[in-house]
Amino acid sequence: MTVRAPARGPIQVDGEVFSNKRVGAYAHLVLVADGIAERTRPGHFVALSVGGPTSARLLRRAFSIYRVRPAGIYGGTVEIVFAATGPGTQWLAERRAHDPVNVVGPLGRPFALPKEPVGCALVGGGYGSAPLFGLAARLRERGCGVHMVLGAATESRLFGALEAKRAAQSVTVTTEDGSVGIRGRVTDPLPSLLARHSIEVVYSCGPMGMLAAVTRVATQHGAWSQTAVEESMACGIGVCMTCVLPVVGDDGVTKMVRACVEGPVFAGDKVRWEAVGTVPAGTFGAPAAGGH
Amino acid sequence: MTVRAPARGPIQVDGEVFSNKRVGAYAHLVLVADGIAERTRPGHFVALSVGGPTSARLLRRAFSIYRVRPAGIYGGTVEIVFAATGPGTQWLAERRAHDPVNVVGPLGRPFALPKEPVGCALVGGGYGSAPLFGLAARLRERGCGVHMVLGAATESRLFGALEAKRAAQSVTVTTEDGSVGIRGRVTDPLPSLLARHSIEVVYSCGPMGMLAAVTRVATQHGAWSQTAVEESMACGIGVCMTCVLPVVGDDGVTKMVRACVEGPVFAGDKVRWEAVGTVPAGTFGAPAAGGH
Amino acid sequence: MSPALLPDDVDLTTVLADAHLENPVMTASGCAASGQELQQFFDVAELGAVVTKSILRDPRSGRATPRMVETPSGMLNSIGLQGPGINAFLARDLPWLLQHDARPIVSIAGSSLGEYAELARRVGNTPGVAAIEVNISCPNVEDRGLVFACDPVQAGRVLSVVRRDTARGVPVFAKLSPDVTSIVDIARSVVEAGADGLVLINTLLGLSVDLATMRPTLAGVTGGLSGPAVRPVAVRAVWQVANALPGIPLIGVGGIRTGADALEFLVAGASAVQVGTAIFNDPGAPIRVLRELRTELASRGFARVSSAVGFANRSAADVAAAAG
Amino acid sequence: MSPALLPDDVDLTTVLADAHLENPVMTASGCAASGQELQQFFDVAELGAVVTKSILRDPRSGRATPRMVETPSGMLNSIGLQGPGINAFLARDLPWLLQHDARPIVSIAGSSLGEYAELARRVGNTPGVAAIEVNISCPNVEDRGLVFACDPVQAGRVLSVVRRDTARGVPVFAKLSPDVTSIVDIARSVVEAGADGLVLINTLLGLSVDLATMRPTLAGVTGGLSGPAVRPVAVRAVWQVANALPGIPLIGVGGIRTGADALEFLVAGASAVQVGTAIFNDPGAPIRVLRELRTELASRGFARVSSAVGFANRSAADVAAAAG
Ligand SMILES: Cc1cc2nc3c(=O)[nH]c(=O)nc-3n(C[C@H](O)[C@H](O)[C@H](O)COP(=O)(O)OP(=O)(O)OC[C@H]3O[C@@H](n4cnc5c(N)ncnc54)[C@H](O)[C@@H]3O)c2cc1C
Ligand SMILES: Cc1cc2nc3c(=O)[nH]c(=O)nc-3n(C[C@H](O)[C@H](O)[C@H](O)COP(=O)(O)OP(=O)(O)OC[C@H]3O[C@@H](n4cnc5c(N)ncnc54)[C@H](O)[C@@H]3O)c2cc1C
Ligand SMILES: Cc1cc2nc3c(=O)[nH]c(=O)nc-3n(C[C@H](O)[C@H](O)[C@H](O)COP(=O)(O)O)c2cc1C
Ligand SMILES: Cc1cc2nc3c(=O)[nH]c(=O)nc-3n(C[C@H](O)[C@H](O)[C@H](O)COP(=O)(O)O)c2cc1C
Ligand code: FES
Ligand code: FES
Repeated sequence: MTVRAPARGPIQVDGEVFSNKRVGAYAHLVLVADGIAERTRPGHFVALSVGGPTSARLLRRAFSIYRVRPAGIYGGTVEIVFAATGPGTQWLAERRAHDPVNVVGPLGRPFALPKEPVGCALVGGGYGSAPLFGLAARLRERGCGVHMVLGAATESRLFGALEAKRAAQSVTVTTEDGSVGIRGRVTDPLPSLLARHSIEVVYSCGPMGMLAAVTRVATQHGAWSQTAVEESMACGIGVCMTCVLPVVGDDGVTKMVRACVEGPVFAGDKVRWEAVGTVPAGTFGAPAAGGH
Repeated sequence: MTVRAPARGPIQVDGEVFSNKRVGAYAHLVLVADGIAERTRPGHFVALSVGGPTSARLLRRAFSIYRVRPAGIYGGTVEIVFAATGPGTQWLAERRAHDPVNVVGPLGRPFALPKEPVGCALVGGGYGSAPLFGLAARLRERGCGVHMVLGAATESRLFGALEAKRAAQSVTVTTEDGSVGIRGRVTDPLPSLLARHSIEVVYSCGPMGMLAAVTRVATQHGAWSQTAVEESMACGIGVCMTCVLPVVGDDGVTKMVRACVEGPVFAGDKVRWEAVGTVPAGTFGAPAAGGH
Repeated sequence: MSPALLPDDVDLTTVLADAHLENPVMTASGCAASGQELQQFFDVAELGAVVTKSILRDPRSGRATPRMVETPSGMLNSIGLQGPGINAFLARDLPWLLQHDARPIVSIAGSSLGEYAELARRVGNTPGVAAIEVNISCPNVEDRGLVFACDPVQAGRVLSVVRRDTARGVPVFAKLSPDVTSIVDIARSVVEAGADGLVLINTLLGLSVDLATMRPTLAGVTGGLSGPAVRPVAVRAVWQVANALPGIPLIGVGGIRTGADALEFLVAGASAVQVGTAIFNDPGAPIRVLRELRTELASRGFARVSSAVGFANRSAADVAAAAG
Repeated sequence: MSPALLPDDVDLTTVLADAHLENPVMTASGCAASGQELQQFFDVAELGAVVTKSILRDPRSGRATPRMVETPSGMLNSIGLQGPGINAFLARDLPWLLQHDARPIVSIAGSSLGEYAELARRVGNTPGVAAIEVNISCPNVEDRGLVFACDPVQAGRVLSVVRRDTARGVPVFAKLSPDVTSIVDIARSVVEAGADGLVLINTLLGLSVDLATMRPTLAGVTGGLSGPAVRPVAVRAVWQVANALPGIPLIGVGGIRTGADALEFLVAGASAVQVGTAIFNDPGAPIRVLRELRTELASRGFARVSSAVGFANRSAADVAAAAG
């Protein structure tokens, strides 16, 4: 069943696996899912249902969009890169060509793009690199400098290091075990990189701790930061209120905002990173002392 | 995971699909499942888990064993024939070669075989013919006369009519819509067949109504009847008490007995067919009037 | 039952006290926000009603995260009724629903009788509100934090103030919790207190431990269990209450995912149904359930929803009468 | 938690009042008959205990069929306690268990205090019985058929007669129903009445309508919901009772399918667990759960079961203390 919607919002499509390959520790899944590509901008995500008709796993799994291809001779495709960690992602990893997978997307707010052709750093941790390639292409179209920093615990968890060479003017790789690139974390080479290339915007996608650290470096350097967060989501479309995190609004007030529709991309300096997982005092609607 | 057990009882085996083909309205599934064949006798059934690791369908599905092949160059196989009616059987119908299917079996009590080389009628309704072919082979080994009567609503639901020609001395086919064979039910040609071939044992497998009717004809004729019933089963191994039906014991007392371990094959004249789905008055342990 | 009909020939209208709805399928409170987001997937005006997330008097931040955990065929949630409060709701969300021709059923929740009364006065007198749903699964700050829904007397008090302060002609439905020894006792009490109908059921109290942290997975420790896992409990609640209080309109909710599930609730005694957690699996679920329900009714020869309502209870009574 | 251990280094013994068990994994009542059938798949002597199907004084035919219906991640059953009665049980089933070196926990059920007392006298004084589990989810014929488990006073009475008539040294466990407003109240009452421990939980009351017949699917109309679907409710019950009644041995049951599920119950406060419906999916489930539990404990550095019991409650208290 395919539900169509106005040209800009998300749609629901009965997709079909085109290919599913292992890439290091990850799976690279290409789905034929008409209509998604045309609506996608870098930073959007899709939500896939898992387990088929007999599934006990009702909630969709969210994945950043790695690449899209609009319908041509073949149907339009959407690609994701994921780690098979739990039952849903394991099920996805076992799908073969022509297996059905229902897709809802594109979802969320994409990365904001600079109006001027400024220097940009794109920082990805693990599979968090995936959405940065589409972003890199868009930025280059606008004449921005594109510098990628890709990090992971170890080589097999690094995604896209080769592709990055084509996508970016410079590529820096870090691994925590030193199996490839610089031994350490993405934030280690970042300060000198920001200075060297006069970076004005730092984009990042990866674990929450990394996003917080990258934001700190960017802010110290005086750059904007755009972070794509990963919060546990039940609906992905804004109706359930499970995916919230404390974000400071333009009015200076902290609100619990939905990562799925007001994110997943947030200005890094607006996220109360230290308070994620809590409702910090003073949050809009927070309980008074002794209250609910 | 494979749990081994003493040589005669059921075992649990991680099976694998060898082939899965459509035959008329049914699916014919061949599973590689070592150890089942050696233990199987005609009338036994297997219980298959459905839906894979993310399944919301916890209960196994029971299927009569159609054929088995002991381990040789390839692993031992077990074959079933089934109608894809609900979610579990639909899932099974979609399995392809090499897909895993967990098997518990062989389960239940097989058909009792006559000690003497007497004339036997084997009556199958729909997929209920499946377990009769193994039985036919065993009976012929013992020098029994084998006469098959296969019936169904319509041709596509008739199973094994061709194979029956090799398996039996005579084959009679009935369909309710007359699309092939005699228009009518298996009980229509049965009385004359029983007389013609001096049948002493009537085996039957199919819908409950058919089993009741076949038993009636057999009893009138003075033949023994052996019926394989199909009761809704949660466990298939005798521990849950869901699969009961009222059966008269040797002591003349009706008891609610488990179809999965005390059946599925019962002497037809011992089953209280008219009372299936109830606890008839006088049943062992039945509530006194006004009781529980 | 009569022979099959064409789906389009089925009269889907349903009557819930003074509310006459085009069809019996609604969203469940808290699973559809206030309708805007679902409008991207289908036209919410096509539903029998849109039940809003429970509205509180004051803005509320809700609980810390994690707020949800997936469970077999269901999920636990502990949102903590995050919302902007009644002012923002009346200023922004309700007008949106009315502009889009949706029938809004406004769910209200409070932590004292006074709050419920205030919400009833404000919501229950705003034109366009099709009905009020009273979520009583909230702790009563005036009574040691005991949940209103768990005590027939307290539950009755809430319904009597809400009914008192809501305009005539706007039905008031009480939404009951299944976490009680006798849901029939609670149902009877709120109906005597003035509830015009009942919504059955809210979530079941559950808990999950995260083996990675060795702590309860939810920041709120316990949470509400919903989804297909709870459907048999919800159908049982509808069945019991339909038998105990014939004639009281019931709205069934809990694990509805398909038109067949919806029909199960109708024949068990519900005059309407709500779709909740299934929306997270399929954002088009409410409208799909409606379409499938129409087909299910037609194929069984039900010319109208009202013929199906309570059919299983009636046929059960027939069987009992024939046997007795 | 300490660094990982080897699975074989984990001390699996667990103490439930006067019952010292080799390990904390049992079968759930009614899901393993009296052990014989499972012996085909694994040696029941390797389990901590085998809990028998609830035994009644007199033989009972049970209800008509259908007795079960599959539901999402669970099932409903309405067996009606079919069984041969206490005489046949003591003559045949109990000796079999003892001959096979199994530790039998005998579940008893009755419809009056007198029946419970008689069963306690007979079972509770038979050598080899490791403990008695009292199934109180039965209608009380002397009190308008109200279920004992739903009323703290009646539930307490049952436990006091059973404790009175059972030999010292044989622990008596009360098995509670989740279908109550406050399971803690029932727990407190049966513990005051003499229960040495609690089994949490029995099935939830549910109903399914068969859309083919338009009648309740089960001949018994309502049935008990079990399986992974109910696990969050069971874990919640264990958590609540463990916090309210520290020191009372708890046995967790409801939807356990894996060693991780079993560990979830232990860290929520249970000293042992039972595997029920999962057996229908996998006849080897109890022994597999035991093996997996051993690995789960080892990988988390739990050197003994007792270190894991209630760990999530303790760490929750630590978190609260650190925060407060
Ligand atoms: C916006 C967004 C983008 C993401 N992009 C990617 C990606 O590109 N590649 C990738 O491998 N993963 C990505 N994730 C994480 C991915 O959604 C989870 O790994 C996946 O849902 C886990 O499902 P499971 O069945 O394997 O695990 P389970 O643990 O069984 O999942 C249970 C539930 O928890 C949720 N959940 C579990 N882990 C996470 C997590 N890390 N983040 C959010 N929800 C979680 C699941 O969605 C599900 O509802 C993204 C998450 C979000 C929110
Ligand atoms: C001893 C025995 C032998 C059988 N042999 C065959 C066979 O050779 N070929 C074949 O096609 N079918 C056979 N059946 C019936 C088969 O088990 C059911 O068709 C199947 O379980 C339906 O599963 P489902 O998921 O498609 O349907 P669902 O309706 O989703 O099943 C739900 C539950 O009801 C049970 N159930 C549903 N229909 C039946 C039924 N007719 N009999 C028993 N349980 C049922 C299922 O096992 C499951 O637990 C046999 C049944 C038994 C008891
Ligand atoms: C995330 C979530 C939020 C909910 N919020 C509310 C709420 O605000 N008010 C309310 O009455 N019920 C609330 N519910 C309960 C649902 O309305 C419904 O009663 C319950 O989930 C069972 O239905 P379902 O299985 O279709 O979801 C919520 C349920 C979920 C899953
Ligand atoms: C078929 C069946 C029969 C049961 N019979 C009994 C019983 O006789 N006595 C009892 O105390 N509990 C009985 N139960 C309840 C289980 O012991 C257990 O408490 C419940 O099923 C939850 O655990 P599970 O999800 O692991 O099955 C039965 C459950 C099932 C499914
Ligand atoms: S995931 Fe539901 S609101 Fe964000
Ligand atoms: S199916 Fe469980 S006893 Fe027969």
